[in-house]
Amino acid sequence: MNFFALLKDFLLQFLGLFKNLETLPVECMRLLREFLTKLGELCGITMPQWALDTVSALVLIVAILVTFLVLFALMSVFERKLLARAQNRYGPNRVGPFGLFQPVADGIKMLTKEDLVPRAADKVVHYLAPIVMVAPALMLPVFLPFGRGMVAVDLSVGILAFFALGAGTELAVFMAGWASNNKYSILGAMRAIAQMISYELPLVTSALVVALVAGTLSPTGIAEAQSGYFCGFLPKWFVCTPWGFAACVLFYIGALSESNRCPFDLPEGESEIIAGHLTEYSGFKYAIFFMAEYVGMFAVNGLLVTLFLGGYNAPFPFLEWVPTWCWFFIKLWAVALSMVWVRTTLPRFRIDQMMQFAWKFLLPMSFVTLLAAAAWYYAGQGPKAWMSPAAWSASALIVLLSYLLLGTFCFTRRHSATNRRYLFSE
Amino acid sequence: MHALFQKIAALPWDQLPQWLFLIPGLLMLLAAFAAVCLRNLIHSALCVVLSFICLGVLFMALGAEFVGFVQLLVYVGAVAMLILFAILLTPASEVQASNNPLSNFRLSSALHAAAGAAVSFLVLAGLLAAIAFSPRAANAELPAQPAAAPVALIGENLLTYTLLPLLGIAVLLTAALVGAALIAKEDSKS
Amino acid sequence: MDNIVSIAAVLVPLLPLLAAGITAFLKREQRGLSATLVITAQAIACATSLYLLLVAMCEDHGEPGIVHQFFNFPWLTFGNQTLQLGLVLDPLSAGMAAMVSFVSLLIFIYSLGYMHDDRNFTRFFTFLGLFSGAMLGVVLSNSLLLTFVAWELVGLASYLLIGFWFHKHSASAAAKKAFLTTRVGDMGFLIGMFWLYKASGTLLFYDNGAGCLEQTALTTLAHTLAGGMAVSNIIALLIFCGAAGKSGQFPLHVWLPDAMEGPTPVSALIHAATMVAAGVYLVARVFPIFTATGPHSSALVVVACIGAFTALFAALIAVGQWDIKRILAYSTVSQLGFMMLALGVGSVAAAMLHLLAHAFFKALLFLGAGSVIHGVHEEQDIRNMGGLWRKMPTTFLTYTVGMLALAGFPLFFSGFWTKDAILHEAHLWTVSQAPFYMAVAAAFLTAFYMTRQMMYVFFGSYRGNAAHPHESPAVMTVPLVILAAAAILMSLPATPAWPWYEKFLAGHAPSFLPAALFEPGFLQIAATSAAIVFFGIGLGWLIYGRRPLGDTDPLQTVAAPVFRALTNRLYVDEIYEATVIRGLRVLGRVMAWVDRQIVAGAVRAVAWLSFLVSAISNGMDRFLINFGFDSSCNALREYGGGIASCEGGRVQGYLRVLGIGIVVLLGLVAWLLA
Amino acid sequence: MMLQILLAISAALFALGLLAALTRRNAIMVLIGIELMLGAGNLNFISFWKFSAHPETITGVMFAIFSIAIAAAEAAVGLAIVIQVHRRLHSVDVNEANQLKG
Repeated sequence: MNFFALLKDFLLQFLGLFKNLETLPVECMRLLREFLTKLGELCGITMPQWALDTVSALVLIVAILVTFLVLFALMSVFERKLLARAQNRYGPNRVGPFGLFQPVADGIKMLTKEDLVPRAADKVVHYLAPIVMVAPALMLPVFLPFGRGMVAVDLSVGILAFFALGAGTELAVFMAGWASNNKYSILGAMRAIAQMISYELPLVTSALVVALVAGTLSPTGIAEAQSGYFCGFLPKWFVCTPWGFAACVLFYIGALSESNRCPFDLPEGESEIIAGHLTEYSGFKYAIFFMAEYVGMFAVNGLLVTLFLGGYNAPFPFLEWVPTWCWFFIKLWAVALSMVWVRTTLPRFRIDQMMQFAWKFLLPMSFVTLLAAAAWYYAGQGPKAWMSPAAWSASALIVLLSYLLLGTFCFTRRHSATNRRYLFSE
Repeated sequence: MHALFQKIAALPWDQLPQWLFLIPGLLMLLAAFAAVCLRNLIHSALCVVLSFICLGVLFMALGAEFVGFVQLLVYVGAVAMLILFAILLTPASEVQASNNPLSNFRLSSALHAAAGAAVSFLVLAGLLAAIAFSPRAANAELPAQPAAAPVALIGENLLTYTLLPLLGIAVLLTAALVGAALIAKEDSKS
Repeated sequence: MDNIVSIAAVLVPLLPLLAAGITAFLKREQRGLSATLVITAQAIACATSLYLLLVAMCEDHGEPGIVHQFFNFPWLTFGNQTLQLGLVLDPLSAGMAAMVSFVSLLIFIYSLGYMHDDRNFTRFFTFLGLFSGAMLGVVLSNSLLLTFVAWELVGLASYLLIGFWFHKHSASAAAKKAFLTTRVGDMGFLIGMFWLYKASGTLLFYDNGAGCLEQTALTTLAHTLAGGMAVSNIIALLIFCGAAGKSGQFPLHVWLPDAMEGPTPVSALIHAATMVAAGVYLVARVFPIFTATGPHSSALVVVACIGAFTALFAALIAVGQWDIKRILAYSTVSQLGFMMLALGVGSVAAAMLHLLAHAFFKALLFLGAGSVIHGVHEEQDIRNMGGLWRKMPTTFLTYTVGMLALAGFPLFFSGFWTKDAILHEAHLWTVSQAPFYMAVAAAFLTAFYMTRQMMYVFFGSYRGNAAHPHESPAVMTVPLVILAAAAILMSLPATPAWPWYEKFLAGHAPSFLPAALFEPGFLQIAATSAAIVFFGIGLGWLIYGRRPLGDTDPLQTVAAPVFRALTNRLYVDEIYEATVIRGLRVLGRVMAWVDRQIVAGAVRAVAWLSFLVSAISNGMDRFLINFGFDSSCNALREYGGGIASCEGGRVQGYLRVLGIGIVVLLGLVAWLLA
Repeated sequence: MMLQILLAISAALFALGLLAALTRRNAIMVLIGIELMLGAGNLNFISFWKFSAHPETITGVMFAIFSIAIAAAEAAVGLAIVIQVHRRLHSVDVNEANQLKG
């Protein structure tokens, strides 16, 4: 058997894989490993396991990188177009069909721009900041299950790992802000870090709610826990439960804030502090920040989909013919576009309002959802809770009551404009 | 050339993964050393963060994924941020113009540093000697069952054998939170 | 008792007490609130006690005999003994409770008008509530202990109310006198109670056969002898001491006339209608102990004699009094004597009937007197009144009803029938006829002094200094009218033709016996009684009604020394002053001397001794302990300074030492292992 | 051999932490040194756990988790104290804060 025969054989096998779209990506990886083993045999060596692992890991990395970079590119153009539609404009429409190649043009523009580094900046840190920013962001998607059996790193502590890596963003923001040696940059960085720390707590707590009920920290396990239907056809997604709905809303708000999107884009609020920690960045470094932000947003949205929206599961039994990974990306896009919708709709928060909202409403509310989930779990005796009226009513009651109470106490205007404090802006 | 290739191929490559921990370990030491030596506080702090990250990775490499990620989450996400904030909130925190005449005297300062270095070197030497001469450390073998700490087991342990310490930690963390907020609060009169 | 009844029984005394408790915390200005509270509570208590009366009346059908419903609860446990308190509902307590709460209610309402201008209106109502609650407690109690507690509370309320105008020296003195005099009697009561507990092992009256008024205990009491006397008689006499103190019987009567220093509603309520009757009620309550050794036990004889003597004695004094309220007070003492006489001759029914009737008409008289006093601007001397019947017609009419009832005017007034019953019983007493004659004399005197008072107050011409005597407001006259009606109506259950109350007390169904009216024994007594009443009134009219009255009594001209003695209350107070009080004073002096010379000397000796000890200890302290302590402290300070210099506050220094310590420790471990 | 290397790394990290705590005058650096020493301790726990005869009783891991929690609390309180000291003395030199010396 020579090399070309082997190649032809495997190409045929590869084409054969398209008969079953559901398992296509997984089978591709299997085929790749088989091909490599055969190739080694052809050359007279047995492929060591670690070598196979390394190669397939590299391929996986490339695949995920490409996927998310494409998502980023599409998102940037879709967002601009949607914003334009909301503002009664056309948006990008010159490059390619419907302006779809706009990201390419943008990328070329960014690459060819001059890379400015201020003289007073701490050069090393200034240089490292975008890297520290983008590295964890690109690492985040590997923990997400894109489809049934499709997860790059199936960690039993996946959710913890997700948040642990996500914490690196704060560091990068700090580095960028401090290294720029510019007061707007440092103020923006401080704001951003304050905001991230504040919103990370409800974010993590609402994710914990799901872990509590699903009984696992593994994203795959959580997605699997949401497969199946109750009453025969209704999706068993956690967002359909009272506590899950509350936690999902909290997580969504936290995700908006973590990815610095409107109405939480204070760190980059142009009208207040120019562009915050990005002020002194230009050219490709700026593009990297931008990319990291978008990839991070997609990753957090992917986690939201996994945690609350049933992950890769189809919503109804009659839609199960659509491959699971398609469902994941459909949901991902739905959430991402809803964020654009929010961006076009809501004005920016004032910083004191934002902090109050996080500490006085989101955090207690997320603790309450924890309680409600526990009530659900124990009133409904674990997995049977879906059919237990006691579980539904108990958790709904807890969530509703505390929402009303907290809402009443937090949003009454006790300190009106007279007592404003602008943190990090004076 | 061929012999070299053969020699390299004959190395116990399948044992390679279990020695990979040396990379984060040595990087950690390097970063820690840089942190001790660098004069710029922010640089020091960033090096320490790198050291912490490497420590977390080291934990993961040793099979304790949970602890590794907790290390990342707590140290990189929280402690590092605290340190950086503290550095920014105490401007001119680099010791330059101190009121203490003794510390302005270079010789005293140098003596101070030298004494510290000597003591830490002594400690290092003592520890290394102890490690080198300890028969138990030399003869330790990896257990047949590779060590693993699944989350479920940790959770079970937390709520059974170590329930009391867990409660204690809960109280401690609450007290620390409140206490830290109280201590760092500005005095009303100032 | 079933649940509802026991709750009702508890409520009756508790409500006024509660109201008093709340009122005690009100401010002086909250007059309306306090009065409303107390009167409402009293009204509810009155309604409840009427309900209780109804319950008691409906209970006794079927089997003959008295039904005692009771409700006991443990109060105090020491060792294996439990002191129980309780409430009892039987015809005796039900009737008494209804009367007390009803009269109290009327008098509370009357007080609204009478005390209207007083600064301490709120305090007055507090005391009234306290009194009412305590009195109802005495009435409903099923335990001699609870009776005693309530009894003392009643005494306290009486003290507080007599001394209500404590800024008046005479009032505070009268209060003290009342309190101390009744204490003398209560001492006997207390000892009797202890003895009863020792002898019978229980203080409960009724306890399903185990109570001290039930057959088992009574037999034991009757057959235990102490100093040749049956214990039951001794205990009965001791308890009678208390009763005599409260009811103003002869040796202890001195406080009652002085108690008239209190506000008139108080005199009416406490010192005429209810509290002074408590003694009579107590004797009636523990009557089984009195009769444990038979219907003519020595205790009963004593009671009868003292009662008859008191009746005559007080009636005599009343003739010589000038104060409108004092006359009534002595009349009260005299009437209480009548009641005691009835008890002594063995008729509880007659005594209780007279008690109830007397409560109404004496309350009426006192309130009428209050109205008169109010009308002539706080004048109490009857010489300064006269001709008031035109000025105060309502008061006059109701007062006349009361006077006729008290005097025992035949047929239409309750006093006639009840007094008649007592005379009848006394006449039938086989031990002696002396009490009967004394009672007849007292009845005559009663009619006489009441006529005297009427003449002085309402007839003739006005002799007072106050400008315009006037009628009292409706809030005062309406209770008068109600009480007058009651004084007449009370004759209904008292006639021998329809002895409803007597049967009720005995637990029999009532019967209508018109024939009893025409029994020769009754007719004889009734005729006698009517004759002496007519004689008394006629004599009174002859002496006082036919000529204008002045400052000197017509009797004074006839027999001046006798009248002087009467005016001075037959010198009883002076005798007490000379004997008891002086003796006490001497005893006090002796005690003071003992205290000063002997006890104080001992104290001084102890003081000197401790001074000596402390001086020695001081020396030890200074020369032994301080020396050592000081020197060691100095040494500590010296060396401590040296050590402290190591603690330079340099954290890194400490850390350095710590590092060296680790190394040394490592070396040590290595050396030990090697 | 592997355990010895791990322990040597841990010892070196400890010594570096001690060096930072002993030679740097800035209180924040002293705290950082202490954190490093705590990290070294955790590394020891994990290493000994990995080489223990019964790794399924995850004692070392539990120790490390608790130690991290305590370290976090310590860092929070320590830095709060540093900030307050700076507010009082306008310096974070550990040798300046010696007003309680004997």
